[in-house]
Parts: sequence; structure tokens; C-alpha cells
Amino acid sequence: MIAIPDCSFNTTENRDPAAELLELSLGPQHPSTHGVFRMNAVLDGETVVRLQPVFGYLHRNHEKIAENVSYLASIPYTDRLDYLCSLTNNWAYALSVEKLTGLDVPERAEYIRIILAELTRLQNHTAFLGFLLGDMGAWGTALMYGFRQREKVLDLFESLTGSRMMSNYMRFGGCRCDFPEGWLEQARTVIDEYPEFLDEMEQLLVSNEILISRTQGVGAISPERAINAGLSGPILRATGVDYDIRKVDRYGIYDRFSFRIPIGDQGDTYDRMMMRLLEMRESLKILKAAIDEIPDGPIVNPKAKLRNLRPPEGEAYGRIESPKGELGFYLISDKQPQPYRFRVRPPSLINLTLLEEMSIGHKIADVMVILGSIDIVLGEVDR
Amino acid sequence: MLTLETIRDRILEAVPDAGVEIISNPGPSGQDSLLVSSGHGLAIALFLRDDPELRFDYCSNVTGVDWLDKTVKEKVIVREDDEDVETQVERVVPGYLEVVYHLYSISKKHGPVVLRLRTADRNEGVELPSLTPVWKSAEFQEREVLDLYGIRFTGHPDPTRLLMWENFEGHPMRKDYCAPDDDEPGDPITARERKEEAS
Amino acid sequence: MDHQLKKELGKQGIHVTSLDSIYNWARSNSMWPMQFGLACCAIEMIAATMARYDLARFGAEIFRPSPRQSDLMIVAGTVTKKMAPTVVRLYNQMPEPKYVIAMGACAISGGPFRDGYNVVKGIDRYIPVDIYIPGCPPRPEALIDGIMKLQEKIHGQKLTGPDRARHADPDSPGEYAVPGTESRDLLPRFNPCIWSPPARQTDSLEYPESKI
Amino acid sequence: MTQLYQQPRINGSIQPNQEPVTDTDMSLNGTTKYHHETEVSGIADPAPANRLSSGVPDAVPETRLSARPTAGEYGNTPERRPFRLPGSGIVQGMMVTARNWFGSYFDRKRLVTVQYPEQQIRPPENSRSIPFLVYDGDDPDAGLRCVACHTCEKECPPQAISIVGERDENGKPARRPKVFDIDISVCMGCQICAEVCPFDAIKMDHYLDHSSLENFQSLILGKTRLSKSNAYFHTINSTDATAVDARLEADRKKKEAARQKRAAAK
Repeated sequence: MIAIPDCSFNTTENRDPAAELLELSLGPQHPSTHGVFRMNAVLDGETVVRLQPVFGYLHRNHEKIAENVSYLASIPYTDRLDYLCSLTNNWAYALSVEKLTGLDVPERAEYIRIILAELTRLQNHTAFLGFLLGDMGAWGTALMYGFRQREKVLDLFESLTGSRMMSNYMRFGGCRCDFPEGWLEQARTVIDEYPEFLDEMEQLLVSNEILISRTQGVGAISPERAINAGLSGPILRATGVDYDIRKVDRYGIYDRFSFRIPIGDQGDTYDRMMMRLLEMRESLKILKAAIDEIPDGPIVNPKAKLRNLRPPEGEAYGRIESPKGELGFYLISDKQPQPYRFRVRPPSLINLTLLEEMSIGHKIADVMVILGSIDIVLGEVDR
Repeated sequence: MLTLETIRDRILEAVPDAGVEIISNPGPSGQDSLLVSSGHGLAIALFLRDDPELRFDYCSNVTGVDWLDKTVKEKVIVREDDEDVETQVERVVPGYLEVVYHLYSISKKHGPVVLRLRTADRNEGVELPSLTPVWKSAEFQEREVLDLYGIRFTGHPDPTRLLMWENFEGHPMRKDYCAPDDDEPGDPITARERKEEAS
Repeated sequence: MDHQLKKELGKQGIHVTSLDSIYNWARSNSMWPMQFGLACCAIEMIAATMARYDLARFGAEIFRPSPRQSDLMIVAGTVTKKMAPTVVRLYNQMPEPKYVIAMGACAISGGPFRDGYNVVKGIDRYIPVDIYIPGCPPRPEALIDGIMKLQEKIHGQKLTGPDRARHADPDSPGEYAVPGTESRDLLPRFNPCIWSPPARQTDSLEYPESKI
Repeated sequence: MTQLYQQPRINGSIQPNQEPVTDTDMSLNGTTKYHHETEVSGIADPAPANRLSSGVPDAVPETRLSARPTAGEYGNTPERRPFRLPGSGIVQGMMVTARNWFGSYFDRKRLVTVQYPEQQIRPPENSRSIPFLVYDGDDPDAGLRCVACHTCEKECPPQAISIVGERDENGKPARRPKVFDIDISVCMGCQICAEVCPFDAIKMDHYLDHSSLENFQSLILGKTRLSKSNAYFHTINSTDATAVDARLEADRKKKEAARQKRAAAK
């Protein structure tokens, strides 16, 4: 029988006042911090009493650089924000510039964008499951299966955009190039095979008793708290808040597709994990429909300018539902070739706001699982 | 549909003598913003969050903007020798720092409302009220603004630098920040230098 | 003993080798990299260890979470000024013999982010780098190729003599100075013992062919 | 205090096609899809200025899909939960690993390892790593398409390209690069240079082993090392190369015609 600790004492009041507290610095080099994230934890025995995230170890001045280069030259930099999902970053940035300049996007380009964004969601969540299991100690197996599947999506990305990870694909008012021959058939095969992989993954994970006892009831947050702390994406929805920007803003042409939004009810680590599994199935639905319905036509607005883009004076905030949450770009133009202000609203950073609240009262080993379930990418946290 | 004008009027109703001004956005995005006087920032934020019709419960994005001093050329009529003479005068409009909040409502599913708070000048140690007590999501982002723009937020629970190290000096995202020049002279990997050399 | 004689003896069933080659063979085939990812390149580094590329075929699959147990540091990603002291400290904690691969443009020279105020323009300013793998990010194949190049390099190293390997030289430092985060910048900007700004090439602008 | 083994709140995996009953159609007007009236879907905020864009109309479709199946739906209440042996979830997971292990000996789908370097994946045509310069004909210097217009140099986001144009005896630009350096230790392979080049002179190379033992000299590629023939371009990306050839040929013909016309006019 596996005994799991009673986590009901989620406060610091009933700890022994005489006990000595231990300060522990986790990171910036730590196998489970997903990069160079650092946490300063204060421990009472093994229980976390206080937890202070420390940022900036990957602060590579994305915003400052982008304010000194042209609008076009920022696109490859956005690839490197959340380096697991460069295509959604591209889209968010392109969307903001399109808002800033008032550009329309042709029909076919919208479909391409949706196909790529949902493929990105698939591969991000696939890798996420692997990393999360790695944080729980199952280093290797789930990650190995996840990456085996992810490679198939990366092959699709490479044959279309030219690079496995750094796509640099979306352009203002459309996309850079059309599908090469046979791409859609290849994509269809990958998508048709995906449910099989998901079934296998679910069989591996979902009913595993160890996983359940390590995740259920760990790091739960209330929906009110989650909204107030600005959480977004699967983490917000795991608490039971029905808020998906694909449905709310209806950017792109998401309103033409029939898909559902998974909602959790406990807001704990288990729900956050399941959210990803369920989202992948919904993404597959969108993908299938989009590939079947994609029309012919131009892929870029002929009015769009590639070089020397000088948007009219003004500002715009565009946001999309990236696999991590709400990814927004806030741009101010002063009619110069460079943006006056270029701001990224990073979902990963803001999703960490409640990390301390989620962790207090849990064991230090659970902090890794909680952090893993938030799904951060340091390139985006620190920018 | 609530327009910004009605929101402004409602704010003025609830928080009397609060300075609220609509800043229009000339661009095609049409996202106008509300400029709020810093003294009433917290009260207005609370009102926006708790008003049953507005319910801006979700503060999505917090960011700083640095507006440099601007020289504006103006035509001024000067009385000279009992005669009105039109002359051009250069006037310096002092720069300021600005914090921009993008608010959405999850329960009402509307937004965004853009809230702006401005400092008086660009000096070291300018202060603005922190809106973290209203929206916790502003916590890290306000720290980032503090770090990169140097705006101090009064009432912030942890007013320390977010990204740079603790004993770092300066605020790198300010427009006039000069990065430490660490390209050693003679570094051949700098393309610009090689070019200068050849031309 | 010359190569021809060795071959002849081998045909007769007598295998002659030197301590150097056994030592180098053993080391080069069991390199344990440190599980240390900085940025984007780390994902490609993980991909290289996964099913498709399978770094285990080269004896380098065990990514150790602790520097004390590893002998290869793959600097995979942008090194920021805030992170650089930690990287050097981690390197210092690794036991000799140890090797460093600078993976990706950022680790080599700061790459696309080299204009940033918080980016170190190449980790070789603070720790000695054995292999540079350009690319942004380099493909997993490129990393495997880099590791194979490093294995070749190890095979050629000598334990004695004037041209012996760095770790076999008792005078060479196993630890390097950790830079400090000062008020504006890292100090010193580079470690003069191992790195100096390369001389300006005035006579010719065309650089010589690769010496690999 | 510890409590005894907590029963999992969910039993078994969620069946892929078994959806909760509350599934309603998500689209706006009840059909699975609808088409915009306008040809191009508007990206620019359709709401007029000074108006809060209220995202969703009043008829918000129900979007729920619970991560945890609701009580009863999957027998999730203790009374209705089918008996499960403790540890059966782990056994179920181990079956998956066993299937993968045995499968890795004969199932093509699970045999994914590429035996690099003996076996190499042929990169897709669009694949890119670093740029190269295309030359026509056999002479790498004379046939270079590059005219040193500096467009790529200006657009390169990390400023990895440096070009110095050749000048003839009179000091006039000779439309040829004297120096064309790409610092591949800075290049991020974004292919913006290839995209903006008006002369199709710079293209993206496929993956190459460039790793070196040295930082500065071997990672700055000069003109000689960057120049590659058009035939090579055809081998790596024949689709693009053929298109470029056709385009250049059409350009040449057009120019020729214009020249003849001018000559005739004289």
C-alpha cells in the first residue's frame, strides 16, 4: 500500500516554532528547473514554508534588441522566446503588427496559421508530458516516447519552414511560403497516427497510482486566485475557469472550427496535466477539419510590406492562446522602421506568480512537480 | 457595449475628483486608453475590478514605456515694437515614464481597457502607486518595470529587481541607457569593425 | 614504435598499445555530459539523446545532474552575465579531465543576442572551450558530430611530454577565476589567462581556410 | 498524520472517442462551420475606436470538457467505481513499456534511430542552416550573382554579414563584392538574407558539419568558402533552383528585348 502524506496543513501556523528552518537554493543549475530557473526555498524539515523565485538568468534583452531592429528582423527573435513553440510566437507577433498596421490576412494563410499553431500545441504538450514525468523521477521513458512522437511534427515543420525549431515563418499579412508538395498528406498521416500515441500515453500515465498520488491534491489553487494572479492557458482552465482566447477573441478563423475547451475542477497538478492531454485531442479535431477545408489562394496580402515597414503612429496589443497561455505583444509605433516600444507579455512568467502559494505546505519534492506542471520555458520567463 | 467615455464617466461618478483622461490612439487598432492620475490610481483600479458591470478582474499585461524629452517647434506671437511678430520658438516638452496596464474581464468576457499612469519626470526614484494589491498578476511585472525603467511602486510587497542582479546600476530599458561597451578594440568578430577597416 | 610495426605485430596476434591510447580510448568512449541546459540549444541537446539520434551510441548518454560526476560540459545556450559566474563555478566543480563544448552561436560569441546588455559574448572568455558547434540551434547531428570531433581530439592527446594535454600538466589550472557581477558589467570582462582579443588582421581581409 | 492509500479519482484512461454527454456544438450558428461574408477575414480589430471590443456575443457556447470525468460518468463515485486492484495502473503502464521494448525489435514504427554518421537523413528541400552564395557557370569569382547591393547586410538581424564592394580602376562600384564575410558564430540561420535578396544570389545551405576547434578564423566564412555553384543548389533544393533559373532567364530575355528595342530606336 502506498501511503501519501496528508496535505491538509497548508498553512505555516502549525509548524513547530522551535524547529530550525533551512534555506535552500534550487538552481540555476538544477536538473528539474527546466533551464536556468532558481528558487530560494525555506524549509521546515522537508516542508516548504517560503519560496522565492529568482529570475534573470536567461535575460537576453529581447525587448531592447527588438527596439533597435526593424519589424521584420524581430520575427526570428520571437522564435527564441518560447523555443518549444516558435510558430505561435510568430503568430502572436504577426497578429500584433497586423493590428498596428490594419492589415488583413488571406484565407489560405489563416488556415496555414491554424494548422501550424495546433501542431505546435501538439508537440509542446507532448514534450510537456515527458518533462513532467521526468520531474517525478520517471526520467527517460515518457520523455523518450514524447520526443519520438515530437520528431514527426518537427519533420513537418522542417519541410515547411526549413528549421526544426526556429521557424521564422509567419509574415505580416500572411505566411512566408506555401506548403511543399505532399506536405498535407504527410501531415494527415501524422495527425491520424497521433490518437494512437495519445492512447498509449494515457495508458502509461493516467491511471498510474504513483502518478496519481504525486499529483492529485498537489498545488491546488482556487479559480478566483488564479484569475487575480493573471494565470492563463491550461493552468487557468484547470481551476475551472472557462477562458480560452481562441474562443473569446476569436482571432484568426478559430470560430469556424468545432472544438471544446477542457475545464478542470480542482486546479491541482493532476488537472493541469490532464488539461494538456485533453487539449491535444481537441487540437487534432481542429487540425483534421483545417486540413480538409483549406482553400486555395494567395498566402500573403499583396499590400503587405516585407522591408521598410513603417506602421502608422499608434499602439496595439495583440494576444493569442499559445500552448503556455496568453501570449501578447504590445507595440508602440512612432512611424519609424523600429518599434518605439516592444513588449512581450510572457505567459510563463506570469503563470509563476502563484508558484509560492501552490508550493507552501508541500514537500520540497512536490515543488518540482508543481513547477513542471506550470510548463515554463525560460526563454520566455526572462526574455 | 460600454464605450470608454461611459467607463470614464462611471469612474468619475465613483471616485470623485479623480483625474481621468482619454488618450486616443491614432492607429488602426483603435485601442484607446485611460490616463489616470497617479494619486487615485489604486481607487480607480479597485473600482474597475469590483464594479458589477465592468468587472475587470484580469490584469493581463503591465509594462513601462519611456518617453524622452521632446523638442516641439511652435509659432508664437510676440509683441515687438508695438507690432505682432510671429516667431518660431523651440520648447522642450519634458519626458516622463509611463506604466500601461491592459485589463480584461474574464467573467464578462470583454476588454481590453488600457490604463496608463504617468510619472512627472524621468528622474531617478520616481514613484507610482502599485496595483499589485488589486491584481496580483502585476507583482512580477511591476518588479520588472522597476528593474528596467526605474519606477518605484509604492505599496509593492517586494520592491526588488526582477531580472538584473541586485547591485546592478541603471535601468537598461530606458531609451538613453548606454550598454557597457565590451567589444574590445580589434575584435575581428564584429562585422561592423571589419567593414570600417576595409573601407 | 611506428605504426607499420604495430600493424605487423597485430597480424601475428601480438597487440601492442601504449598507456596513452588505452587511457584516451577509455575516456573518449565514456564521456558523461552534465545535464545543464541554458536555452534553446538544450532542447536540441535533449533531442540528441532521445530515440531518433540516440547519443548513447557514443557512450555519452548518461547526463549527470551534478558537476561532480560529469566530465563534459555542453554549454547549450545563451550565457548571460548573471549566469556566467555560475557556469564558471560549475566548471570548476567538475573533476579533471574535463572538456567543454560550446554549442550554438550564443555560447560561442553571444550569437544573435550579442548586442544585449546582459549577454556574455562567448563563454570561451572565462573557461577553455574544446569544440565550437555553430548553428542556431545546431541540429542534433551537429552535436553528435561535435562529440565525435572531441573524441578524435582526445585520441590525439598525450599524457607526457611538452605537448601534453591540459589536464596532465600539473602547472595548468584546473579552476578558473569566477567573474564578479559588478555595478554595470561582469568584471573582469574576460579571463586574460585563456582568452585575449584576437589580433587585428590588417594585411588581408580574407580569412584562411579552416584548419580542422 | 498520513492517510491510507487514496483511491484514484479516475479509473482507467479516458477513452478517445468517449465524450461527455454535455458536448455541444461550439460554432456560432449551430453548424459545424460557416464562412465569412467578406473574402478576407478581418484581423484588424473590427470594433470601432472608443468601443470596448466585447469578445464573445451573449450566446456563449458551452465549452466545458472536464479533465476529471464527472461523478457517475465513468463510475467515479466510490459506490459505482469498479473494483481495481491496487497497482493495476502501474502494471498497465508497464505493459506499454513492454510493448515498446519488444516492438523495438521488429516494429518499423518503433525503430526510429538513425545511425548517424553512417546513415544520414536527407534533409527536406526547404531545410536551412547557414547561407551560401550562388555562382553560375564554373568560375566561382566571375559567376557570382552577388552585386554587393548590401541589402542582406542591412536586413540581417544579428548583423552577421559584412560586405565590401569591389571598385574598378576609376573608383566606380564594380557591382561585385570584394569582401563577403558571414560570421557563422553569430548567424542564426533565419534566412532573411535569402528572402530579401533581389538577385537570388544568396541561398540557404543544408546542414553541414561546421564544428571546429577554434573560435575566430574558422567560423568566419569568406567569399571563397561561401561560393557554391548553381549545380550544387540544384542538388539540394531543385524546386527552388529551377524556379530561380526560370525567373532569371525571363529577366535576361526581358532585358535583351529592351536592349534590342533601344538599339532599334536609335
